[in-house]
Amino acid sequence: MLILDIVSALLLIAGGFFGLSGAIGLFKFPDFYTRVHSASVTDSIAVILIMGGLLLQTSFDINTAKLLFIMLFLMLTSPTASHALAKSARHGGLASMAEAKMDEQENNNNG
Amino acid sequence: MSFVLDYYNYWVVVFLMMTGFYIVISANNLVKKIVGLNIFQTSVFMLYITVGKVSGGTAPIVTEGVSLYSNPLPHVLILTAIVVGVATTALGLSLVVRIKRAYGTVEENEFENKDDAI
Amino acid sequence: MLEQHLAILPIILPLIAAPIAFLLGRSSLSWGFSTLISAGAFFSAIQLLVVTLSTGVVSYAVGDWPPPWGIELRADLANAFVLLVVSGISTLVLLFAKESVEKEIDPSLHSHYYTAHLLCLAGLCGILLTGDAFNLFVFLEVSSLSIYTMISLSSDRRCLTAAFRYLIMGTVGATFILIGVGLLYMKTGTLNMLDLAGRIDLYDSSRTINTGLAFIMVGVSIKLALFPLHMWLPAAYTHAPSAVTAFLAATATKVAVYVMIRFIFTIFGTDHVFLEMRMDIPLMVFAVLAIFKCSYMATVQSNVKTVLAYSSIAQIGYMILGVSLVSVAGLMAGIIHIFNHALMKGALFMAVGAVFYRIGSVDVNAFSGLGKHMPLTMAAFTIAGLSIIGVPLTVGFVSKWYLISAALEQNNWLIAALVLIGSLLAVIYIGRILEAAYFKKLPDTVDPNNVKEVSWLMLGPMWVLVLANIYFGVDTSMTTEVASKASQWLFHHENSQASADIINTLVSAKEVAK
Amino acid sequence: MAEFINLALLALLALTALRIIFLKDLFSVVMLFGIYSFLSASIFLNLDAVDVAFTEASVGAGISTVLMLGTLALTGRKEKASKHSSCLPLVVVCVTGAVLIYGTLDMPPFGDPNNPAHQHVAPRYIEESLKEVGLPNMVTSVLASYRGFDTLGEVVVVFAAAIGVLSLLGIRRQKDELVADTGLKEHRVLHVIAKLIIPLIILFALYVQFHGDFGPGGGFQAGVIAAAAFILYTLVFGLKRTFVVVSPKFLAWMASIGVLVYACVGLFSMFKGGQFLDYNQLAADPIAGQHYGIIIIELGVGITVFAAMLSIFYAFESQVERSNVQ
Repeated sequence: MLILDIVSALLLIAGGFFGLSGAIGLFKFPDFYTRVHSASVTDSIAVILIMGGLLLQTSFDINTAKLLFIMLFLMLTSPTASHALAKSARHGGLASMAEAKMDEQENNNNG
Repeated sequence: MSFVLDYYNYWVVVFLMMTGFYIVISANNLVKKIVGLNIFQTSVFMLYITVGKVSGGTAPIVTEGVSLYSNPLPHVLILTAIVVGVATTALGLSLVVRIKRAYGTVEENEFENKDDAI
Repeated sequence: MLEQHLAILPIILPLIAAPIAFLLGRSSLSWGFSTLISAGAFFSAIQLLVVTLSTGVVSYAVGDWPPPWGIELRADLANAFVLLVVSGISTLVLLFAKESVEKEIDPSLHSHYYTAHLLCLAGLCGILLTGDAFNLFVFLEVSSLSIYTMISLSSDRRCLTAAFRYLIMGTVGATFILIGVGLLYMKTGTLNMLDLAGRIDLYDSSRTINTGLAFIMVGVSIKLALFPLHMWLPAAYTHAPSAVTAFLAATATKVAVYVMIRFIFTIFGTDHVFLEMRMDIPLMVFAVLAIFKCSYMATVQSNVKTVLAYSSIAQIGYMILGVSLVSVAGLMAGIIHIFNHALMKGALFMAVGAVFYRIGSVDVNAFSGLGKHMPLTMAAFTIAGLSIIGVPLTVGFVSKWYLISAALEQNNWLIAALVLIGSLLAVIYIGRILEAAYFKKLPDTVDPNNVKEVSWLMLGPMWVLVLANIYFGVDTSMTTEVASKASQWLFHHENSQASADIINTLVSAKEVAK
Repeated sequence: MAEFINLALLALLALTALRIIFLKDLFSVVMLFGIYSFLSASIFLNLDAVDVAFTEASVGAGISTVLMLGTLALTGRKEKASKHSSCLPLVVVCVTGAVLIYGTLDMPPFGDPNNPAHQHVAPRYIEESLKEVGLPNMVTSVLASYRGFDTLGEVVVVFAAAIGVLSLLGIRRQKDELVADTGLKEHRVLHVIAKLIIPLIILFALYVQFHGDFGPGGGFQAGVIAAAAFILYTLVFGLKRTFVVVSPKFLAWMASIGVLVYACVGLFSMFKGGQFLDYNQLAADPIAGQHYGIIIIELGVGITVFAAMLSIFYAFESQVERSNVQ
């Protein structure tokens, strides 16, 4: 049991770390697309780690199944949400920072 | 110290209520007023739920081996109140949409006629 | 079989009918149906009043769960009396509404209007009959939401901002009531009004209870448009469709006044509210301010609906003044005025609605010359207007008479004088309209052939109210009997009886525990 | 431990609320409100109010936020600076807050089992409801049976709101060619995932509906979750295709019928000789009667909430599509 607890704690800590790094990235990154990228770190790896940690805390009953379902659901939806976000931004004509810079340079060259 | 521990929850809830209330009466934008109203109400719900908590109790669902439950009555009341709140929000927002269509603005200080102001 | 369910019928009849009226869809069908249902509620209200006159209290435990665990409906004289007014006015307004609504509301929304009206009626009846503080909040929201809907049905765009303002203020008021009820629950552990009453007595000087009282009073004051918190009312009454204004002016604020009376007298008890918290002083000050400020405002408005709206706030001032006198006579004057004011304002707003139906405007100038062209409507307006002023042989006189005599009973000459001066202001604002109607000529822009009397479907309900204005002004035995019994009941019986009961059970419970 | 979580959540709530006051970007305001709502749901969970947390998360954070975003799409996302001073509101708020703080000084301490609220009415619900109503979830017992009349009123409030929104906004059908492309419509990944998920959401709604007697959940939450499935469908496939699946007319019928189902249970018990909403009359065995009653009224609640919420969403969404066209 002890080993399970330790593994679970490690998983939770790692999950927390990735969640935090995703959040910091969300603050620090320069443009929309890089931010979506960092937010999706929280969505994917952090969720898997935290859920894994929680799974080990259960006594492998109905709650385990519920957690597995939640995990499956999150793994389906959160990448889709990130994808839809990025695609709508693209569709709406939002330029990434690199593109914005290139445009600016072109303008400067032309001007 | 125990005085603070006994009451800090109420104080924070009061603070939250007043923040929501302040948004309601000071916001210029009608949508923001509705947001403020929601915050105000949600904080009141928190007051009720705080009342219902029993230290060491569990959720009020009969479980074997548990004898101390939190008080279910505030939970029931707040379930009702949440739904009432969302109903009000929906109606308020649809009024905002219509106001925007009729007046072209949802800012309180932009209604030309003073009688029309909110 | 229905007798045993008398206390719940006025609530569930319109409540069940509302979705059906919505499904009926067609305008005339849902009109006929909702009028029928409203009449049914009215008859059960009459029955209920008769029963309460003989037995005192009718208690109904919903779901057969004994109070305080289940929700109790409790009809006594006070609420049965107000219930009679509300359901009666609702029926008359619905009769009146058919043509008025056809003119003012988009045809596709007629069934929405009748549904909202029924929901509002159900909510108001629920507020009146319930004996549970939280249930009161729920029904308050039922009625409020349908009122916002009804106000915003008008085709004038200003109804939207009026409804929005009312929605914000009304919801803040309801949330204040919710906070107050929560604080009471925290301290007493119960929501049943009677049970609350007994348990509040045990904690008379608790700060939590006093704060709860303060919040409930402020919340209810917003709902009943007591003077500084009345800002929502003029716009809402002015821009709502005529039938809606007639219904609201005669019922919604009256029900809120009832709620205040119920909280003061049944739940908190007069000793607590008036002797300890001195609530009578702010109430009296605000009531007097309401009478003067809003009567004055009424004299300078050009829109007749706004004039009457301000007059409504002033009249609410009279009711609260009666309550704040802290005597059986004062409370009785307040309760009588709830009934009488509903009769006058209902008739007045119906007359204004009839004018709008014909002329398409409710400006004071639009009334010019109508005395000749719409004689019956203007006669109704005149009689109801005289009643507002308080001319003898009308109900308005009865209200003022009892109010002044209640003030004089306490040797409070100042209040008596203020009431009289307030009536003079009423003379001015009603007089302006009557002057336009009888002493001015129809403007040239209006074709005299188009201005004729409205149909009997509109005149009928209006004249029923006008005749009621005169009948209850001449023969006051019924109203005064009910109101005096109700106020005595509120003042003495319920409090002492209930708290004694509860304390006995508490004591015995403690003994058992030992 | 629970106290620390509570404290942290409360601090986050306070930060969120304060931030909302000063933000002028309404989109962020609405998003922060969603966060506020989720945080308060976590607090409710932490304070043992599982049903309330569930409702707040689905109704408060879910539906309210969606409706607010829909409104913003129509009204613009910037709040303009106001000229009038913020002095008076501040004074009003401070006075109100001071009165409340004054009131708290006399309150029963937080969490003490000897508080009057836990001593008077509630014990019967806790001790007897399993015997009297037969459900392990006390919240459902109280909600549906002891205080069933409140719940009826609540369903009627939802119905009233639907009537109000429908009369204000109405639901307009768009002509084919007029429907604007939001960029999501021909989106392969979204289509596939949405088709995969929507049945699961509806399944979950049914689970919540019928499992509410034993665990957290019930008609309100189930109705909202089912509505969320169709909201997702609308967002991905457009309003027109959703109307084919669930037409607005049908929803209007459903909203009314849900209320009627609830009320008719009450009427039926009256005809059986009991009081209104006395479920004991519904079957020979009172406990069985309570069971039937609660299942039926929860169904009525679920139907009305689902239909009302979805119609309200339809009304907003059809406005948005209309304004996209113009």
